[in-house]
Amino acid sequence: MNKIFKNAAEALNDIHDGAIIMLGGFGLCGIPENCIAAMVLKGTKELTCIANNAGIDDFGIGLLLQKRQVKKMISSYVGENAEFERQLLSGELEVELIPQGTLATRCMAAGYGMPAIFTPAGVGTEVAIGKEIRTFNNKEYLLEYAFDADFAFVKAWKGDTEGNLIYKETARNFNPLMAMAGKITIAEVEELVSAGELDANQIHTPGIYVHRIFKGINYEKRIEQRTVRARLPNP
Amino acid sequence: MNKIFKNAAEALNDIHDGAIIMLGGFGLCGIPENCIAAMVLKGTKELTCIANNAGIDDFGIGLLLQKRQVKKMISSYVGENAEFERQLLSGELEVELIPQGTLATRCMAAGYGMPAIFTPAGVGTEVAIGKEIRTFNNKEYLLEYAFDADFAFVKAWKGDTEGNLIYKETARNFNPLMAMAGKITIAEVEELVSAGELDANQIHTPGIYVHRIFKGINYEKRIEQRTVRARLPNP
Amino acid sequence: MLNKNQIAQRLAKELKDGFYVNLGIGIPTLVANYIPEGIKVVLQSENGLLGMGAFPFEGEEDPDLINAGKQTITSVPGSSFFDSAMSFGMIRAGKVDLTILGAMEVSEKGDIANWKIPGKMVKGMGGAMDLVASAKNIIVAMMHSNPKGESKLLPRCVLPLTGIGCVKKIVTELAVLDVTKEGFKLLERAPGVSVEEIVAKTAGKLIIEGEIPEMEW
Amino acid sequence: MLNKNQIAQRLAKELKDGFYVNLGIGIPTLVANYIPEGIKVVLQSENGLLGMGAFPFEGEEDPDLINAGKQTITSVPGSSFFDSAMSFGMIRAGKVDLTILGAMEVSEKGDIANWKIPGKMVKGMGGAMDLVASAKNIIVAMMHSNPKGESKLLPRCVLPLTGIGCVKKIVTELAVLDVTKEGFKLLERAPGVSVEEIVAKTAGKLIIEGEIPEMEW
Repeated sequence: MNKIFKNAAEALNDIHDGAIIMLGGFGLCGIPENCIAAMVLKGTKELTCIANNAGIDDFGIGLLLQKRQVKKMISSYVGENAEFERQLLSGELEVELIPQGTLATRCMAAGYGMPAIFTPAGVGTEVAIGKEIRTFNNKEYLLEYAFDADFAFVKAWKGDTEGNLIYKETARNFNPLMAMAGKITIAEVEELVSAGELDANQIHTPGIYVHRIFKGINYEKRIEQRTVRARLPNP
Repeated sequence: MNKIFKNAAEALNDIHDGAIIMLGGFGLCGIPENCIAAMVLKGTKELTCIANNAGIDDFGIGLLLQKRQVKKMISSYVGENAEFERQLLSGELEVELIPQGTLATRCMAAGYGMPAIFTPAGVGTEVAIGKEIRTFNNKEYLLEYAFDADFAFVKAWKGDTEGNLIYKETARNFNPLMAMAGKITIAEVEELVSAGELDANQIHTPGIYVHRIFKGINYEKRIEQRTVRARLPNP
Repeated sequence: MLNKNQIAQRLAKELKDGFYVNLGIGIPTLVANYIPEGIKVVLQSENGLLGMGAFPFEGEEDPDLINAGKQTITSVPGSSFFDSAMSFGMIRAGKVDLTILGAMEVSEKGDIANWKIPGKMVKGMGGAMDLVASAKNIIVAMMHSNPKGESKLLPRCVLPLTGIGCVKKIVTELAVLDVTKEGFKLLERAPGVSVEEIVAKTAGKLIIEGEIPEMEW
Repeated sequence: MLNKNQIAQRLAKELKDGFYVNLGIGIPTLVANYIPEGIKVVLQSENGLLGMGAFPFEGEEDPDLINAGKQTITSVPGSSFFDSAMSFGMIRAGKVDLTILGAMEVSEKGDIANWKIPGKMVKGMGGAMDLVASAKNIIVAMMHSNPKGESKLLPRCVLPLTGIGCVKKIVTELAVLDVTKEGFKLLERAPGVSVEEIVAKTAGKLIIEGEIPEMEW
């Protein structure tokens, strides 16, 4: 059993046109930068991407959009980039917008072997159109189905040779959920260590969910909204 | 906002006869020893206890059974003790046996605001009697409801003044799930530290789920099945 | 008439000690600057953080630590990080005591519209639909009228809905209103603003009982 | 006829490199002692551990580290701990490659009964119903007959069921059998055991095609 791959190109070798892919991250935070770059090089097309956001013009999933590799986006919030908007308005790109909690929970459902879940998000709105509504304790819920993804690309802070993963701060976001949900889960990590070096009590994603792992390089970790406060001058 | 209580007696002060209580632990591992001892002293009666097991004759929930404080047990595996069996056969005690994964997931559902979940466990068995069955992708699932518990007693390894909890090894088990599920969650911990002393990246139960916390004392941590291997003699 | 910071200041009066609070983008974010003394609240950021702190000092930005508005932030002592399923789990389970968010329209039934303008580029609902469908206590912070001068407090929403029957209270530059079964109930008016002005600018059913006091904070 | 350790040894031949495996109480537990060389498997304990190791050395027992049988154990390097919902989540999602468990009865349709004897004290199903309903590959390890000498391989189960149509293979002290749509298909016989003896001791439909080889390991 060897889960270790040399790099993104090797780990993504068998991804086919038309694949359904999940990509971790929130905005540009915690995104699988190496996997995205390798996909751009590889040129795989007609992808369905499940990701909370669609990146910006020149980073993140925006890079795949630039190359017109994406057929459909399933996201909760998109459109931080002009190319996305152009493709959407011209009909080149399909977009399915779903509530963020629904997106997260449909990933978790897949990882936990639950075919569907109930959530109140979207009841009474256009999100509910065509969906089954059910009342529990006088509150209405929508029935939402688990995702079915061929691949999940996730980015972790640390990983070990067994595929165990630890994320950093809010870069965790959708990553552990998508790691559980992918039929084949590919993890890129900033630090790759031997089995036993991570604290078994503090693993965020157990290795059973991770099929391939590699040490990523050249992390840019671009910041979308740099907000700071001024330092008070020394007295 | 003060979540800190002096001890179990103080933290359990308002628990009433007839309450529905969740108790963390698997076997005798990770059980809320201090809370159980305080309940015995307090003598609260007619309890419904949701716990994976029912303890042994003279430890764990067995202590509450001895004092006939329990009206009903909801568990996956019981009967490691004679008093339990006596009360069950005499009709003094009601027992609802449910699959272990169903027990865990019904706790999680409560903590995640999901009114019900689907699981294949029990399909075709007596567990399915009277339950709604639904087919997804040619597989049958039972609809199981989220638990509704008045109190949850959980035991953690470390906790802080914000109610954040970290569990140790397999003493985690049902504790984080019940912590999320209780309307009022009471956590007992081996080590209680100030806010900021635990690694925010490594919290198992965020403090939002914990209403009361105290430092437990005199942990016995009894072992149910002591299994060991012999040391090889020195060469 | 209040400015945005004053609206935030009035909103801050709704905070109670021990509250877990989710603050939306815009005016709601400013509420964090006016937390009353002696009161402790914990801010939840739905991208996976309890215990959100202030913006970082310049040079200390951490790309792995952002809020739901994708801004660099800090975390306070006693904070915790978690995944998005747990984050929306605690929201759905009603563990977050108060949610304050902006809106484009609110109806007298408490419906809210704040995610989509037909004919314009649609960016998505993000976490707004989850928040409004789940939170037990939702306060809307917004201007009383839209840029065209039309009331945003309507008999029913015209824009696509984000959620139904969920808004409990509204704070605008003119007034504080409860959403009741009978309609918008005027509770307070901004300093120097007359009841007549509020009546004129509120399209939905407005209930006025007795003397309406000026806001205080 | 095999003894319990030999049954475990035969079962171990079903392991493949990289498998995640859940071993039930009894004979299945013994399989861990016979993992073939050059093969790496990771043992899952449904109380919240991936990477279960051997029993601890005397004096090194850790009450916070037990298996699903409540026995003190150790964990191997690269292991991970998690809660019971995630544990059964990975089981339900089919992430565990192989589950080996004991049974009181198995039917020719692959139904299994192993949790309850009417009239006797009922201890509960524990995680057995979750495991048999979810695992993609379930092998039963058991004696061919019960203590009364009655076959445990039946046309249909008499005891209350644990799960339906789930058992893929059975290893007993006499034989290895596949559960097929047509019934129990005899694959191997224990050294020195005749096909006739297996026929005599199997109450459910038994399929015998060609020469039946003796087991090897």
